[in-house]
Amino acid sequence: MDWEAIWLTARLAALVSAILLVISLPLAHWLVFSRRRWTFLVEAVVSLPLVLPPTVLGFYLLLAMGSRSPVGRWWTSLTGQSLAFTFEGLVIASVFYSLPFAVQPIAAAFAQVNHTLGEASATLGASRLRTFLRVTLPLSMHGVVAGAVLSFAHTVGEFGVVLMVGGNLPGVTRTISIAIYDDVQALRYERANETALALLAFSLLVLLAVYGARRRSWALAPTA
Amino acid sequence: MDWEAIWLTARLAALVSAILLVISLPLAHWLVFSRRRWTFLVEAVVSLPLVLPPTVLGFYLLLAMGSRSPVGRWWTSLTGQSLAFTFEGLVIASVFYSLPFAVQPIAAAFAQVNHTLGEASATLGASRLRTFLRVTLPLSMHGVVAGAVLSFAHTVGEFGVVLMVGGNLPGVTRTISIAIYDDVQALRYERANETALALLAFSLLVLLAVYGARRRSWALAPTA
Amino acid sequence: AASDLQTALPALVARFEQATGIRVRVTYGSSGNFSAQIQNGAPFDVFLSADVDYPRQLVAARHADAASLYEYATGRMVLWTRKDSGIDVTRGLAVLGDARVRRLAIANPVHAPYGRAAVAALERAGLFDAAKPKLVLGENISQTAQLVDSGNAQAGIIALSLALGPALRASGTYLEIPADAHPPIRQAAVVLSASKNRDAATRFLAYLRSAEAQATLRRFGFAPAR
Amino acid sequence: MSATVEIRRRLSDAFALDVAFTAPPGLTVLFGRSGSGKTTILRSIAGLVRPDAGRIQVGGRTFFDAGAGTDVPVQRRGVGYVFQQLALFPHLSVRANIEYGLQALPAAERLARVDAMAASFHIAPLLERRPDRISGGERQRAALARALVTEPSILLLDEPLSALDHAIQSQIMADLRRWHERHRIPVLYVTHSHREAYALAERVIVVEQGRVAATGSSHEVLDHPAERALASLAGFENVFDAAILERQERAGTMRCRLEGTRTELEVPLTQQRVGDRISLAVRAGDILLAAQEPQGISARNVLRGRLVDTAPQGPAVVATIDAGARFTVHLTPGGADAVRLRAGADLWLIIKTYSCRVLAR
Amino acid sequence: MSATVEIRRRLSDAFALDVAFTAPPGLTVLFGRSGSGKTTILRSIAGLVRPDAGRIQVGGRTFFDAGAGTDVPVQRRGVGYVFQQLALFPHLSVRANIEYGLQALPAAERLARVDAMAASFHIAPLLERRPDRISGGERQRAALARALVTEPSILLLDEPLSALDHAIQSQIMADLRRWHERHRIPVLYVTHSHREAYALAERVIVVEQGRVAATGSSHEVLDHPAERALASLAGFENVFDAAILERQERAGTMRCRLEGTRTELEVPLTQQRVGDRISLAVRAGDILLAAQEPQGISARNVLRGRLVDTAPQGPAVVATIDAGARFTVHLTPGGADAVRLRAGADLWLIIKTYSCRVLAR
Ligand SMILES: Nc1ncnc2c1ncn2[C@@H]1O[C@H](COP(=O)(O)OP(=O)(O)OP(=O)(O)O)[C@@H](O)[C@H]1O
Ligand SMILES: Nc1ncnc2c1ncn2[C@@H]1O[C@H](COP(=O)(O)OP(=O)(O)OP(=O)(O)O)[C@@H](O)[C@H]1O
Ligand SMILES: [Mg+2]
Ligand SMILES: [Mg+2]
Repeated sequence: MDWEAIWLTARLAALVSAILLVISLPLAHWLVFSRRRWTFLVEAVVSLPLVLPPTVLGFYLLLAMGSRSPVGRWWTSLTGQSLAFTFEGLVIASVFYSLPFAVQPIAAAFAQVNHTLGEASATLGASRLRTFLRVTLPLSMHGVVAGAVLSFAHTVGEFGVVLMVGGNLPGVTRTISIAIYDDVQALRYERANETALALLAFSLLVLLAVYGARRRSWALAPTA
Repeated sequence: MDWEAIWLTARLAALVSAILLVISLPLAHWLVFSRRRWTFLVEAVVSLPLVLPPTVLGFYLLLAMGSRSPVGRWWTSLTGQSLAFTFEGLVIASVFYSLPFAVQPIAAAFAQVNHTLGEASATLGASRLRTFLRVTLPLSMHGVVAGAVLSFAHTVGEFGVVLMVGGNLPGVTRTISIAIYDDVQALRYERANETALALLAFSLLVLLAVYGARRRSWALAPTA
Repeated sequence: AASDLQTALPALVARFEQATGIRVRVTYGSSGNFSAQIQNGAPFDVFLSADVDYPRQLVAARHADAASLYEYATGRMVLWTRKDSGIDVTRGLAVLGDARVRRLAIANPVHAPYGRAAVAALERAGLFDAAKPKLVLGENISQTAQLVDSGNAQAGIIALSLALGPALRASGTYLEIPADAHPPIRQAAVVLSASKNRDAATRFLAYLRSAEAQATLRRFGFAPAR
Repeated sequence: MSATVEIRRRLSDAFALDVAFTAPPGLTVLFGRSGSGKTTILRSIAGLVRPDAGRIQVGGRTFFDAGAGTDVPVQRRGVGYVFQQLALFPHLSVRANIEYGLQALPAAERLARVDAMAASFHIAPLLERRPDRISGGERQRAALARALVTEPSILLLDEPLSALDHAIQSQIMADLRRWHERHRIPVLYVTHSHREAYALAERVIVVEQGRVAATGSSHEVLDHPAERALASLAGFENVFDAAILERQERAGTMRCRLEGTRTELEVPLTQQRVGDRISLAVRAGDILLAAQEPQGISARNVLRGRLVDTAPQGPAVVATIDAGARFTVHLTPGGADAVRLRAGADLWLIIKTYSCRVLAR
Repeated sequence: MSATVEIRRRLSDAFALDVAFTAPPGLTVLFGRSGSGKTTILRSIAGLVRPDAGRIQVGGRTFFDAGAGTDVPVQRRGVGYVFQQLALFPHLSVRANIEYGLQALPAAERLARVDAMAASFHIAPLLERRPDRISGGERQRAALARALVTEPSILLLDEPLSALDHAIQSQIMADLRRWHERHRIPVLYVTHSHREAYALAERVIVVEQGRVAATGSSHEVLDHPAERALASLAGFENVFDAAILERQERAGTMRCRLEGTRTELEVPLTQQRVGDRISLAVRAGDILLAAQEPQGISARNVLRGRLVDTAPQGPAVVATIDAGARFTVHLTPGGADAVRLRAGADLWLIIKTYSCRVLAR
């Protein structure tokens, strides 16, 4: 079993999901509650990374991070090293790629919360932030969990982008999905099966924990 | 521009999204409303395809479709040809792979609908189906749209699975994402860029249409 | 390193490490991907490509040392099928006429050297037009092998190195396609300009030239470079 | 076509429902304190709460029978239910809400029925609006129309008029009355308003802490409450403990003495015997006051008392008078002026025999 | 600390709000038909509806001023609002709901305040439950407690007692009364119940079709409604057109004749002059009936009439009597027995001067 890859993947997926939640919650909130006309445009743009094949998206990200792009040069001048082929680069690329999986279900859930409850919260002196944290968010938990699960699982399974931007460096950017891919490529089916099974088992545990917990704590709260 | 690939991709994505909706609506309904204890287990299993790298998932599907698997043999004896390398095979594989993207946001949305409305519908003589179609579904439109968009876009951008079971047959299984990938691999960057741009533009249009339409027709309906 | 090296390279690396004490980490993949990554600063030291074009392009773009460019082997190609398919590959490419061969897998000629060679071989045998409706394309040579090994395609043109590998040796039979039936699959290696371990990289390429290394490559199904 | 309900259901450690009653065709009011279990009864009949045990039959059909394992699903019970929280469909127009239960009818008849209902509930101009664009009372009327239009086999109304002003309440009560005279189905009507109970009810069922505390005609139950707690709930401000001194069978009255006082009252004759201990309830509004000892009046009870306290209640005046026992009396300002209320002043209380209710103790 | 509201707001083609009033500290009842704009007024004050024009000031603070571009956000207005639909947070326990507005306080004080509130609203045993596990009336009490506990600078109550039985209503009204005596802030209280209006209101504002139809003390407004429509809304069953015949300044009365009849009534003195056309309103419950011509009574108006019709209304009886004009009279069954109602029988109507309200026409 490739423990190095498993550990790397767990770190990557956890970090990416966390970052995605931090980005998606306010973004989804803005998309749903903003009165501006063009929010739906932003919504569409956010979903775009989805339609590109991951390897191609990875290729463009690679170009953007490379020394030929201003962003890449700026980063290199700042940190002394290219973003590509580093863990940080991988995180950024994954965040980019999985963003719609987090934003979409969360925004959908926000839109469904009875807005009178937000009004009640405001009359009780709650700031927008407090209303969000104590009313909108808990009542959208189903959607937020869906977003988190989708983006976590998707990051675990992500492959094309990681391969392209990460360069398959053991311990740095070789995630478990790449490790399995390598095994399959090398026709080492047995090892691939083993790792895939372990991955499935691990993911099943994580998912069961998430869904089980949800069932207990907030599934009973209705929404009116 | 590879029009054949574009047309193929549009057909594939539309068909897959449609099938996914047909599967996901009842499945999500069951997941949310069933009183059985183990629904969360099914929920976790449905999400599993996500964590496997697409190429690996594709590999397992390839094995399942091949002559070494009973399913594959059964299908071949039935139709005279393997599922792999056909449009149908591609559809089945994509449905498999994108299922969680449809089910998750839809289930989250269903769970958020005020259940007193379902009760009211039942007292008015509505069958479960009618309650679902006229109450639960319209009040979950945000989540259903999110699910449809995610699965459509994901099918458009899908690559690993298609690569694996498709065999890259022009007009049959060479989707646009594969076409772009091939161009990038062959270092024909310019052509790749062109196709990618066209793909982005097309997708942006589809997404704008979806989000724009949603805004007009059902964004105003609150949920209590 | 190119995917077709997956069987041979571990043995080479083990010997090299034993001899020099230098640790080598290998990443396999598509040569096209690597080429793109290297142009964008991938921190590799040596690039073992499946053809000579990618290394040449890198040299031209000053991402690799012109002096280090070395053709380390020539790929050999076989027509491969599963033993249980009942197809007799000893008949050579002519088996494509067999009705049982509904699908023939080759690597994608657009970017895989083995794919280009396979197409050339089919053309020279005058079989390409007949084969064309039966062709399915693998992304690279390993995937091509999987298409056949899984029973979805009935025959495929793959690298000899794979056919000799532990995974396929037991399950299939093959017939080598004569080297003169297609343009040679010239595989070249270079040391990358960005390498931080230039010395070790150079030594590894030097080791590849050694008789021992060349013998090992031969054992794993490669022909010597011409 | 009547409804028989005999159910038990435990809702929490603190609350269990255990009721049995029959509701004949016509209007039965469910009357009881907040939290006594009224909504739970309606929900059980509708099939939204599953009883732990018991039986529910409506018009010969068995909706539920724990013994026989019968449990007809909600949608096949054909009940009309107005929810306490209304539960209008927020995404449908008022028209589509009302039309919702009529899917089996041809479009033309649907239209006709909805328009008729909307007219009689005064919401015709709002039919194309969504529920979040109409007022609270308008929503209540829409919910009523939605339930009634389906012509159900039993009607369950959970405080259907609570958000309406008296003028509309009266109109709708009249509509309801006409409606159920036409349909003769059981109507269970939850309210806490005496006014609605009196105006509508043929029968009243009083629910207390999950049990039926009393049933009978509204006159019997609300005016002759069987229990002291119910008396104060039903609006009897004066409730006294008393003992029966004498039965006057010919006159149809009894003489009673209020306990701990020498005050005597003449009250309507009941089954109880001399010496029995009873409670007497008198509404504060039924007591007359006079500044001088009244002469030549038919009322049998004239008590001399002394004003203890007055308090305004809106334009009305609440007077507390000590006449052996303490009486609460409601007066109009005019009445208060007439008797020139001054603390300590002597006053006469005039209480008609039939204003006194006898409660068992 | 009073509130000044002067706002205009168009809600639909059919409805526009245009009101101006001042609510002093203490309780002001907003009274009006369903759909007249009461909720919209409260929402504007809370900041949930943005007026098209006008000004809202509460206790010296300007909440909104269209001219100056002031629009204080909802959460900084410090209003206490009980929503008509309650809007309890479904995912929070009753305790957490009540505590919600107290985040600035230390935990110990929060606890103390919530417990005190819960006790006075009789929901202490339910504090750990979710709102979907309590009854409708319990929910209403929780919503009240949640708004009051924050000690707001203005209290906006939208039918806060509509789902409660009379016993609890009275208790809560007493609590509210005490509460606002302590706090002396403006309380705007929407209701359609006379009972609540009388029991609570120091002032009443009557809203009709988005406009203020009358303001004043509850006595002035509800007992002396300025308009005929309001009179029937406020529960005056008898409204007659009349003309003033004579002013008796010394007695403080006027003689009037009901139009189209020869019937005369003595009514309280007003500003109007002889010959002016007025309306007269009398509550059906304020009229006494006698079977014989009454002798030696203080009431000035004794009219001879004939019974046209009686109808039971619960235990009460509604009698229609023709005494030149048609009068509606409410009787208790005892009263009905006493006058032996028979159709066609002669009867005397006794109407106290102060039971007659004079309305301008
Ligand atoms: N969002 C809205 N859009 C358009 N019209 C509305 C909207 N909300 C309310 N109305 C209309 O405005 C009028 C006043 O509504 P409002 O809710 O203020 O009435 P209300 O006096 O509170 O009535 P009720 O006693 O029935 O609650 C009603 O006729 C209603 O139909
Ligand atoms: N889902 C529930 N779980 C536990 N207890 C409940 C639940 N629903 C209601 N209760 C409790 O059961 C009792 C009866 O509730 P119910 O709603 O039937 O009362 P109600 O008579 O309708 O009162 P109201 O007049 O206030 O609406 C209450 O004490 C309430 O707290
Ligand atoms: Mg209730
Ligand atoms: Mg209102």
